[in-house]
Amino acid sequence: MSDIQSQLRARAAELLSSGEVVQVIGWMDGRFENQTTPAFIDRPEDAELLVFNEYCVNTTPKYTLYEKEHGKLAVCVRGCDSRGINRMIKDNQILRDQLYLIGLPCSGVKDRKTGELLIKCQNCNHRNPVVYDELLGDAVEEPQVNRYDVVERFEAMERDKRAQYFESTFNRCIRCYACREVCPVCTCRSCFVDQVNVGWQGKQNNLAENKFYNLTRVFHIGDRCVECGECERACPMNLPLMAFNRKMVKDLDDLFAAGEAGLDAEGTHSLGTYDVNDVEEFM
Amino acid sequence: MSVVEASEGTQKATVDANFEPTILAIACHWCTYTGADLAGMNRMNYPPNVRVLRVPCSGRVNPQYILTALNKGCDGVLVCGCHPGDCHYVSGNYYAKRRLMAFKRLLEYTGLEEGRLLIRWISGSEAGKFRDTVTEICQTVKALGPLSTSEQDALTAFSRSAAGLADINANVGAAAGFASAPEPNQADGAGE
Amino acid sequence: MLLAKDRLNELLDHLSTEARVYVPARIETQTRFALYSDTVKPNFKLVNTELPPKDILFPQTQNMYRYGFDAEGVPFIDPIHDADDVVIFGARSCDVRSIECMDDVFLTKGYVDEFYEPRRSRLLLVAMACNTVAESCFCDSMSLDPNSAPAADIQMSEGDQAFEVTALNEKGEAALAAWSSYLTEGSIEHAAVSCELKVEMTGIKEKLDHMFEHPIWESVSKKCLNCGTCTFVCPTCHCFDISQENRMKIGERFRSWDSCMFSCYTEMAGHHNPRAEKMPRVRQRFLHKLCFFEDRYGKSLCVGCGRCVADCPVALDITVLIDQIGAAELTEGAVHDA
Amino acid sequence: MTLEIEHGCARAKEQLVPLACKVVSITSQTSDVKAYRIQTADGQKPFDCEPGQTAMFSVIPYGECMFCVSSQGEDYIEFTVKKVGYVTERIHALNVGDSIGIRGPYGNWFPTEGLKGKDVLFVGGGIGLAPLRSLLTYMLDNRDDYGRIDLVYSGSTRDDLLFLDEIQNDWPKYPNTFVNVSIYQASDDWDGAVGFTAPFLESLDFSPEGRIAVLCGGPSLFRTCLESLEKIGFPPEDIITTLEMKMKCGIGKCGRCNIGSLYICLDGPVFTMAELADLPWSAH
Repeated sequence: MSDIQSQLRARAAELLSSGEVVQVIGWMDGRFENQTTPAFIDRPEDAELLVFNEYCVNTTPKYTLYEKEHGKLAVCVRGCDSRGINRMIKDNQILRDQLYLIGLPCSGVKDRKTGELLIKCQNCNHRNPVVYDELLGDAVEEPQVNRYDVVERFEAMERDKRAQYFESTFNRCIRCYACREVCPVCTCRSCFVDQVNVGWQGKQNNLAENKFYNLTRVFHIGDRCVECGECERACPMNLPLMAFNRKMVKDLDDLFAAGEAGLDAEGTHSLGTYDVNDVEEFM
Repeated sequence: MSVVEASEGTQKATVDANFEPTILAIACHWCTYTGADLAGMNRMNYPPNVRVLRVPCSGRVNPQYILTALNKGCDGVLVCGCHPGDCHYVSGNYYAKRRLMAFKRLLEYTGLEEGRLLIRWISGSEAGKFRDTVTEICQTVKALGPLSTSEQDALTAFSRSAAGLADINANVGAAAGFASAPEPNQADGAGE
Repeated sequence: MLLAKDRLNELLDHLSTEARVYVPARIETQTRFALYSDTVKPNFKLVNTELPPKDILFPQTQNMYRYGFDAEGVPFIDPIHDADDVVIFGARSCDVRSIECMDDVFLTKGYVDEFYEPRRSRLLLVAMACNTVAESCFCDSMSLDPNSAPAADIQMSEGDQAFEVTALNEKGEAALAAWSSYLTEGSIEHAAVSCELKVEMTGIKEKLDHMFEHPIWESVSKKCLNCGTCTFVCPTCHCFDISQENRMKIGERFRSWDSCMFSCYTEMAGHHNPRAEKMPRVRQRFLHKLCFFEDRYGKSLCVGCGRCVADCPVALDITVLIDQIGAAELTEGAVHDA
Repeated sequence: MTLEIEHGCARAKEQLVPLACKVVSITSQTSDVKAYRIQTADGQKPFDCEPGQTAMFSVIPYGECMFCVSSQGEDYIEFTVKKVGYVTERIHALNVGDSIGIRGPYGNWFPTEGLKGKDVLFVGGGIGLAPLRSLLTYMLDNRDDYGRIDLVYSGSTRDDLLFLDEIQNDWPKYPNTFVNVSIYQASDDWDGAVGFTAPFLESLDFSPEGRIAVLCGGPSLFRTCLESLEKIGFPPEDIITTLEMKMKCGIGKCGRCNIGSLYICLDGPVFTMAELADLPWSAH
């Protein structure tokens, strides 16, 4: 990986000094050992700060939304990031030609404290970027995983126990909205949560409101979720958010053959369309 | 965070025989609402627990309506619209179908009992089906009992005890934006 | 005085009969101050809990009053005062200091908050000296001592077999007198700890006074997501919103934690928002922590607990920021008196 | 001569829980501004307050809004409310006799003592007259204590001018009291001055000597008139203004009206421009 890192630094410096891009979005070291933090490099000499290692936990796509006003951006993308970028292009959040995508094959990211592969990476089946302008290093082998493992375990539970488990999950939510803010799919200009006077979402933190927030969030992104798992990683309360997202993804795939989101930048999403031959269960 | 950590299931209190559920029926204006009207004109009897909320189209039913109803005092929700192919707006109910199929699964996955959310296509001429559907969801929910009280906050409990259930029942249709509800009267089910 | 470790639960059982006792504990994936019970036992290995104890005095959602119309149509407004005797057992020095900060906010400047004060006055605050520190702890840089918390009622420190218990004020003495059957004479040697993470705070406040329009805010705010994690896990963040919920003819007005990171926090009628962008919000938070609060109440609002450092999803680290401020140059044009 | 403005005044009887009150009269000022007189449920004045102080108006099921008490009488207080958002829309839907909640008074007030014997120039536009009016009516009630009073007031059209009848017919009757009103665009129903507030103010040629300016208006009016006043020669310590921020608690605790080390609700809203110059704040 250190090989890729030096290539990345060199390319970032070239892109910046040639003026092709105004900024490179990647990662740099944080204060603690094995900690990284998002980096915004706008001077060629700062390209040395860029790092790429197995502790780059943050995803990059969401930042393009804020930084695109400055000009063309170079963005480091792994599999999950690239799917997020595709999804944002599809959602008309950003244009493909505003971006220069530096593809980085990834072999999974680790938790800096435990050294274990992050949960989001254990269930990953797209380690190589699906879209890029150039790929640094060689593509890695895509693992065969059962992404729906967690969902299936929950589905196999008795309803009472599952209800209790999720009730406790919602109870622990502090509604900091980190899951919303990191999500490349959560791009509404005015989120229902912020429409205070419309009154969708009450400000109180209780089971009913927390459930309302979480289920609305899941349902709103479920058909477009790129399964990057960043919401779950960002959650300061460590709630199993992907257990909800994946449930939506799984159901939509089972019912409408929705497939995986963000593999390309064309087409529509499964709840934004219909087919007269859809399964019928409400007769 | 593992699945097995979830502790033992709750002891479900035995359902009170006098429990009267509150059901929100969201009905599409063009078919189901007309069907409900017809049921009224035909003097069909159906349980008075249901409050009808008229929407232009089942495609207009925001899943948040269902969540809000369940959060704020309803024990069950019925969503009805035109049969596929009959939508006044051509395709609204096709969208609704996809959406509600996924949403129902999500709700039940997170713990809602099967039967508390019912979705049916009922046309303007199917007065009998409307009556049967309303009766069905009322019976199911009555058997299930009140929606677990922990899911409703103290204010609902207070408002029920303070204002009295009868008062709430008499007013629920007119309040909280549930306007244009037909009188939940046993004798003539619906009427404008 | 000493409290033998094997008598700890007896003492807590006894206390629980008279008051609500909160202890640091792990609740599934979360560590927080939780109500002591048969299933919730104190865990002092948690250096500091992920969630601070502030919600005991200042709940995330606090109902203030109920209003509405009674059966005769007469309007009523009934305040809800629901304070109980509460013991916070095992607060760290940072959490004790955070309660001092909250006291400044809620009890001074002319108004004694009618919902905070009853809870505060019925609180017995038992501090626990730290035996170890977490990597993100930096309280001793913020002029705190992880080994003692002078503002608590009782100071405890942990030995191998027992806790040493010392009353720090009259309330603490009265409490220890009541606990006497659980205590024995003696003392233990507490090995003082200090934080590994150090930041240099000298001159930071004075520098920040002139850094309101410094370009540093633009660059530090880039990675911020504007989620509310830092403010909600912060033991001293005390901003709140007032809102209401209605059912039929009655309703409840409550206050709930709010975050200066959210755009709707300052949005006024007509959509005018003085802090509509990410940068002014980030600047407001850090200036309030490190500068404004000190101007107003004479102490820093950052207590060095390190919770925001540990929990920020993008590692926007206040200690790094302090270092950057220390290194920043006050260039011409970037200077604005704060 | 420096004006002493008190800051950090804690006078509210009701901190967070409002007093049950009722609307006793509503007068429509313009198409989107109405004035509300409020009494307690048993017909008393809710509280006594100084000119410039604010209070929280609580439309019971919908929310609370902070307003300046625009005037007061023996047994009522009056608010002037412009329909701009969610809660003010609900306020405009109120009828006489409706129950509401009031808590206050909050914040500091105009320096009624410090202004004694001085000439005062009021500059305002549109709804900005509401807080000015509280001070102006107070000064008119105690006319002998103060020097010359001038009002420079503007609105977009004739229909946007508040209390026009009072301004044109009542106030000039007081001794040594002058009003100057302009509208932004000429129209058939207006025979007075036409022009934006700032140039209109400059054209009137006020001397800053022995005079205090009191300024209140929307962001653009505020910025331009402030420049004009400075151009005329008013030093910042002789310009008084009243600030606005989103407020929730009113008692300096909830945090959102924080500017520097101050809370507008508790330490303000009345400041001199000299005091504001020290704050990390820009006239947005």
